Amino acid sequence: MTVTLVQGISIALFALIAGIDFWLEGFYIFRPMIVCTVTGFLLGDLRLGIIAGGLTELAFAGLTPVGGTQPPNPIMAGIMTVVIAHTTGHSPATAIGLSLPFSILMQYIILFFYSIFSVFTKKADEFIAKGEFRKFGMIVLMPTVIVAFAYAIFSFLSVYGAQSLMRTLVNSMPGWLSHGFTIAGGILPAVGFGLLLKSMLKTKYVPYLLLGFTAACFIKFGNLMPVAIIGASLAWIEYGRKQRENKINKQFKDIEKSLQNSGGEDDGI
Amino acid sequence: MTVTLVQGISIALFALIAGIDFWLEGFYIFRPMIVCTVTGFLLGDLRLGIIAGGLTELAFAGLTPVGGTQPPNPIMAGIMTVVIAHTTGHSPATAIGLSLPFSILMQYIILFFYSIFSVFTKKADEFIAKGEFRKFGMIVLMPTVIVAFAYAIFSFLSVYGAQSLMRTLVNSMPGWLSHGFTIAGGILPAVGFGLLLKSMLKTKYVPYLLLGFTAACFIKFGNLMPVAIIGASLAWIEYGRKQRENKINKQFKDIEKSLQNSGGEDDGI
Amino acid sequence: MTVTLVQGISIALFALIAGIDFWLEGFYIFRPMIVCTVTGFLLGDLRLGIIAGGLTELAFAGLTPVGGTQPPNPIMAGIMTVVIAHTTGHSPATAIGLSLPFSILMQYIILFFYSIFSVFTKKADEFIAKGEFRKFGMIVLMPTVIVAFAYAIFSFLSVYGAQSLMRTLVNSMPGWLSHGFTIAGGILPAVGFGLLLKSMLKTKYVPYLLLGFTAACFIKFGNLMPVAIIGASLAWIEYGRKQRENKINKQFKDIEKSLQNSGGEDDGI
Amino acid sequence: MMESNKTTRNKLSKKDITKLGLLSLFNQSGMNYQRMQADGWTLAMIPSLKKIYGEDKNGLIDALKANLQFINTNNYAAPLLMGLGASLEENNENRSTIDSLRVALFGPIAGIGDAITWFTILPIVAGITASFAQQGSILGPLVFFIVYFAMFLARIPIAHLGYSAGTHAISKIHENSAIVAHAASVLGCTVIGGLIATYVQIDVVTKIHVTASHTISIQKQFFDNIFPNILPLGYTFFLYWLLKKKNVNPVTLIVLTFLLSILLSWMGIL
Amino acid sequence: MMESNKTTRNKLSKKDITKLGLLSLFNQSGMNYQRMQADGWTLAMIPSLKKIYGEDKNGLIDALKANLQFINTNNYAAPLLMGLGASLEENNENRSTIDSLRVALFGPIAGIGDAITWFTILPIVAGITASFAQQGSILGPLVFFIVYFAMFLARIPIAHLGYSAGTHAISKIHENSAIVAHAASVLGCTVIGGLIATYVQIDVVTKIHVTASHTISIQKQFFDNIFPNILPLGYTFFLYWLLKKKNVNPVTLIVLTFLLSILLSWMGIL
Amino acid sequence: MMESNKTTRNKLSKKDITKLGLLSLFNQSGMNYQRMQADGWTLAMIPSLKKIYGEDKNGLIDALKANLQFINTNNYAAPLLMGLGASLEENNENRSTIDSLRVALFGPIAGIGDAITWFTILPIVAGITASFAQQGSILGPLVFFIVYFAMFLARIPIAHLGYSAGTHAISKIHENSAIVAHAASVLGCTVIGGLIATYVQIDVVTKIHVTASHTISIQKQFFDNIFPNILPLGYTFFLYWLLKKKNVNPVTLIVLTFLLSILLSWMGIL
Ligand SMILES: OC[C@H]1O[C@H](O)[C@@H](O)[C@@H](O)[C@@H]1O
Ligand SMILES: OC[C@H]1O[C@H](O)[C@@H](O)[C@@H](O)[C@@H]1O
Ligand SMILES: OC[C@H]1O[C@H](O)[C@@H](O)[C@@H](O)[C@@H]1O
Repeated sequence: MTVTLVQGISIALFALIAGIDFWLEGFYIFRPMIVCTVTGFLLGDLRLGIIAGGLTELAFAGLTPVGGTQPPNPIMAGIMTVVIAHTTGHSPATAIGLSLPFSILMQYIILFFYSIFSVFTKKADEFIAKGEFRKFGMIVLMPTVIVAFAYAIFSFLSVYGAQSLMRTLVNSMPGWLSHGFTIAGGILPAVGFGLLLKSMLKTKYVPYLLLGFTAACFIKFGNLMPVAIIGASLAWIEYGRKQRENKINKQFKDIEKSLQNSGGEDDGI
Repeated sequence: MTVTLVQGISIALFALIAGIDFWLEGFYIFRPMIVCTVTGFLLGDLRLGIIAGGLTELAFAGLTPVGGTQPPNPIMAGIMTVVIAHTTGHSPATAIGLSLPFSILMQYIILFFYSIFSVFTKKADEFIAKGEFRKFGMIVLMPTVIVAFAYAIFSFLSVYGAQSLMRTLVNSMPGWLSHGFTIAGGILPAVGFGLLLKSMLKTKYVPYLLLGFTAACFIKFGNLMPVAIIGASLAWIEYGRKQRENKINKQFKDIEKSLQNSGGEDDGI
Repeated sequence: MTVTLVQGISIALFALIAGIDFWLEGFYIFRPMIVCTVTGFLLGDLRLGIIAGGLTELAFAGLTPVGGTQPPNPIMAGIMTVVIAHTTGHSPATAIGLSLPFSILMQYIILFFYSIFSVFTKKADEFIAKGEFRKFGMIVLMPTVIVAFAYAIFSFLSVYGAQSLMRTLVNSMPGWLSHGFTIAGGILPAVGFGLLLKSMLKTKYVPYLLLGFTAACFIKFGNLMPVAIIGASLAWIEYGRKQRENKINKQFKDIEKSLQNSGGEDDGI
Repeated sequence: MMESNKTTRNKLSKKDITKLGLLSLFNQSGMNYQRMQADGWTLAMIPSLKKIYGEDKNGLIDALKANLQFINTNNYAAPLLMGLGASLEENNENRSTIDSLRVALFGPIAGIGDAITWFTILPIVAGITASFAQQGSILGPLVFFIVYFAMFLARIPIAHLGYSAGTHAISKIHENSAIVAHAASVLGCTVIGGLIATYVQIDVVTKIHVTASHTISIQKQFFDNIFPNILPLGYTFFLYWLLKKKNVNPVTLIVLTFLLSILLSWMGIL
Repeated sequence: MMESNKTTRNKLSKKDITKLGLLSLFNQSGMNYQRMQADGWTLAMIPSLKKIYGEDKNGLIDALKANLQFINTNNYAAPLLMGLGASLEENNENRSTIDSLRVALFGPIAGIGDAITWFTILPIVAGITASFAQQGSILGPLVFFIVYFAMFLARIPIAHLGYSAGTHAISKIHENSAIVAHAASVLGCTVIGGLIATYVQIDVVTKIHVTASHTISIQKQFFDNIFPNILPLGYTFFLYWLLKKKNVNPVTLIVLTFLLSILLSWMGIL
Repeated sequence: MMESNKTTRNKLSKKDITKLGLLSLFNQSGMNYQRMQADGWTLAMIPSLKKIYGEDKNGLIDALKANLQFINTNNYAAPLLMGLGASLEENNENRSTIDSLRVALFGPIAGIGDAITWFTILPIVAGITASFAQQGSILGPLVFFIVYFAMFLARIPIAHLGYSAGTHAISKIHENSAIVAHAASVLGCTVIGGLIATYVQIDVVTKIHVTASHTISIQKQFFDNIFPNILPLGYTFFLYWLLKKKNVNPVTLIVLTFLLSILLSWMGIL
């Protein structure tokens, strides 16, 4: 199936909005879960969009912009996964893999913006110093506008412009290659989880990881709520425990203080 | 099926005994588990009695007389559940609902007794003052006797006297109404559990509630022993932990004391 | 099936090696898991050996030589379980039971050795005093050599010498008797676990035992890894907790010390 | 000031305490709103006090009068307090010590007793035996009866415990009781969680007709997909909230539940 | 020394704080590598500061200049800090106190905020809604959207919290935040464990041909016999190790995973 | 007083310690009831001590004599103590310090070692590999062998650990050992609970004939209804009680189990 011009434009418009949202981290409609669903809807295949949304969301679960870094772009990944699956008939799992180049390219574009937007800061300082608040507001919002248009243009080119090239490329892939992409799509979440662990996992949390893993292995249920509830219960118990420990530590500190006072300057006697 | 005069009398006699037992909280044969079973046996349908016993016991699990309050009466609920199921052919779950008016009526009778039995106390004081211990004993036991007869009469009237009326009433119920009673019977335990939670649940116990709930949802087993064992294990671990915490708190207090002593009145030097 | 002379000798040779290993507690090839497998291999029935290895290993799991005691001998149990199952066609579970007399006999032989080997110590002292280290080495290794030959001889007699007697005996057993042995084989691990509990179980560990038991009852899986992982997670959490408790206890001790110092000899004032 | 009597007090035998434990059964025989269990309590104490005071009839009457004061405690805790009281009388403690101890203890001990007997043992025993009973097995009521017969017999050792505990142990009881109550709450809440999942039954029967041939079951495709038994849990918490925060009367909730059930049945939802 | 101004400072209304919370949306609008969120942050603060300083235009400009310093914090924590800052300005605290507090807090609070929002809420919401979505149910994106819409609205109460917290609460926030972060980590790690088991899929298709008719499946007869999902767990830990100890770039790992997948697909192993 | 020798002591190389770890294999070669492992222990120490004392043959003989005293410790703990002893000799510590340390440590360290090796590692490894073996898979004995071969090799790093630990670490070892033992017990008891459920098999075959056509299976309808594997748990606890409280000999229990099994088989109950 092909993407019509109208579809291409409407996707580009959505990319513009989602792009602003990602830039501001406002409503999280930039996450693949939403991006895929909307893209699917715009292409007339809502169900495909939703399913791809589930898969891609997980594949990107740990790929976060924490600390001002930039992960592979979730918007382009979401859009292109659905577009590729829709136009080439491949499964979403395979399509995730094929969408990645677009995602990484967009990541670099944003990184480039981060650097050049520094040029606005000098002007901003001046406007503030002069008390010209409206002009200050406009120059501060400028980066958002630029980013928005970048999303619109890049996604329009990717979705509409490159589609025949894309189709030829994808259709000429041998079986083992597309199977390889499918497999990669299934393994990809491991990268995200690895990243999550990198920032969360201390030695003392390993047992909880193992408990959650084991629970999920043996509780047969369609979603992760059971594991989340077990985790929440354990967290709750730990919360109470830590509070009591903190109280103990505070008591120790109080005692130490009064020990120092009574030992050092016993002027009351 | 109808209840014969002999059955009516024997149920009334059992109600008398169970009534005394509930008044004294002695052997817990006043709980629906036993009441239903015995009533079923007396009506010649032991199996029905046992099944109804299980259902009704749970529906009344949290309805306890704690703190001198009176819950809906478990004896009348037990008797009437079985009698109604037996005579009208409805399922025990529906019958629980229909037995409730009798149960609540008896609750109010007992509450009334609690109030008027205060009149005996003055006489009791006098007998003690005079050292007439036998007479004291009799007047103290008087309430028990009165209560016992109240149970016998009320249950005889409900079981034997009102049965044709009852049958007509029940049989004329439309389908959705009796289905409604069945549903209510299934939801009723929630009231009891809500009451139990009211007196037990503090924020810090919520995780245990959730763990028990989750465990019961996913462990497929005919009874609650697995959950009880998990709960007992957690309780056991907590017991040890609290003991150590208590020890720590005691140590803090000891230190505080010796701090105060040494700081305040250092008369040993 | 019969055991050939060559098989008898090769099993005896293996018993010699495994005997040394048990004496030194070196590579744990003396455990039934290995002994059964090797014996099965030597008899041309590897599969039987492996299966019997699993069963016998568990039956002997708690029967350890801790503290210099001697358990029923695992080597003879391993060898004879496989040999009996092989020659009489009984199941390994039954054969475990029938192998036990050999195992216990060997246990007593080792106990006897423990006693008489004391005679070497005097000579050993002399060699050291004179600085004759080579001779000292030889006399210290003497017990190992004696033990090794005892294993070889005892196992050869049991495996090859006594086999027709054994077969007659076993084949004349009535059904209930061999069924009884099978049952005993299934219950036997309880003895080992009882022994393990004797040395490990304190009141405070009972909840973990119960949790492990319950988990194994309801997690349907071919091995105990899930239980081991749950246990390891709990152990890990406890480890962290105990460390913090130790820290607290240390802080108390420090405070006590400084209290004693400041209270006892307040020479700074 | 009571020195004169001190020599006349008699000791109770083991048998006497056993009898006291059994007599504690009558603790609620004279129950009324004015002074709750006081009359039945005193009735149970008479034989022990008679023996202790022996010839000293005035002392006996004074002691009994003191016992006839308001009291309301858990029925399995009563023998504990009775045994304790008897030991104090025997040792000729101050009248006021004995009385104030009884008054100070009956409340807290009722709390612990209720937590253990009404809120932990009963739901667990009920939950487990009901699972037998619902299959029609006589094991259900049988086990139930045996447990509570044993509970009745437990009054004897409990009385002995109270008697031997004496005054010294009181602070100890108090200290450990908090821990025991904590552990009991952990067990109790876990089990209640299980009970909610198992015994509260709410099944939505409504189906949404997407197309002529395709229907979606609200229960199976929605609620069961989120979490099993989520409605029972939700409704129980709703009732809990009404009971705890809105102080609604339980009977009101029972009636509410019935009306709601009938309404939803009529509407074809449940 | 600033006594002269003290009387001129105006109080913010509840509505002002609500507006501040909503404006915090623009925190990242001017994002750049030089001073990160500083420009957007200042933009969001303008209306509040304008009102506070009223006629005192020089004071206002000074305050805004001070806000234009490097800052990079979690976007749901930003309204907290903004509210806090506003309350300090209102109370005419020292310029240096206000500035140093903002600098001291944005880092730690970013840590806690990231732990809760990026590392706990996101994976859980993603995991649960993805399980709906993968069955093609619109519930997936719907619930996802609702959660994050609520998260957006949460900026308002968070701003109020920061405003009412004032200076006093800061040590308190710091103290409790460690506990909250600990609990969040426990929850997060448990869920990630579950996610690994559920969403990372590695299935070895290789079969070993023992005899002509008898084959052994590596996956079913070997890996699944040891522990279910052992390969996903192993591979995730391998990546974790590369990320943590070898400081490998995530994009490198993505590429690596792809190359490996394609290679193993070509070899017929996966 | 030993100042004269101090200069003559030689240092051990890494290789020497590795050799010491391997030689610890001979720790039990001369086992006997009189002084247990003393002779084998000394045999293993000879090469190290020879090198340390070099020319000083009298010193060497004195040291060896001191080593020939009663000792009985866990075989994986032995290299730790040997390494420790070697480092002390090397540093020319007092004879009595060295000897008393060895005596003071071998007992406690045996306890920890036994808890970890005999009571935790063995049952877990046995339990897991047996589950493979019982399906006839060679993985069972193979994994078992590999684990214990690794355990043998672990003697080398253990010896190095003891050597580098020196005296200072002793209090540290003692402190942490209690925690390690505690954690090991938690793991061990959990696994043993699982082992009981999995590997002790008691199945009552008796059926009660209620009517001609209707029979009740004691196992399925009674025991399995109460709790799965309740008989194995009960019997194990019964044996535990006999072992712990009645000090019954294990061999007696084995014989008892056999007699009981045969009796119950004959009666048609099991
Ligand atoms: O780490 C703090 C902060 O850094 C950046 O500003 C953004 O990526 C935020 O999402 C993140 O919370
Ligand atoms: O609450 C204490 C106590 O109050 C009442 O006397 C009775 O309902 C008892 O069952 C209860 O234990
Ligand atoms: O108990 C310490 C120790 O005792 C004996 O020497 C042997 O059985 C060892 O296996 C054991 O570790």
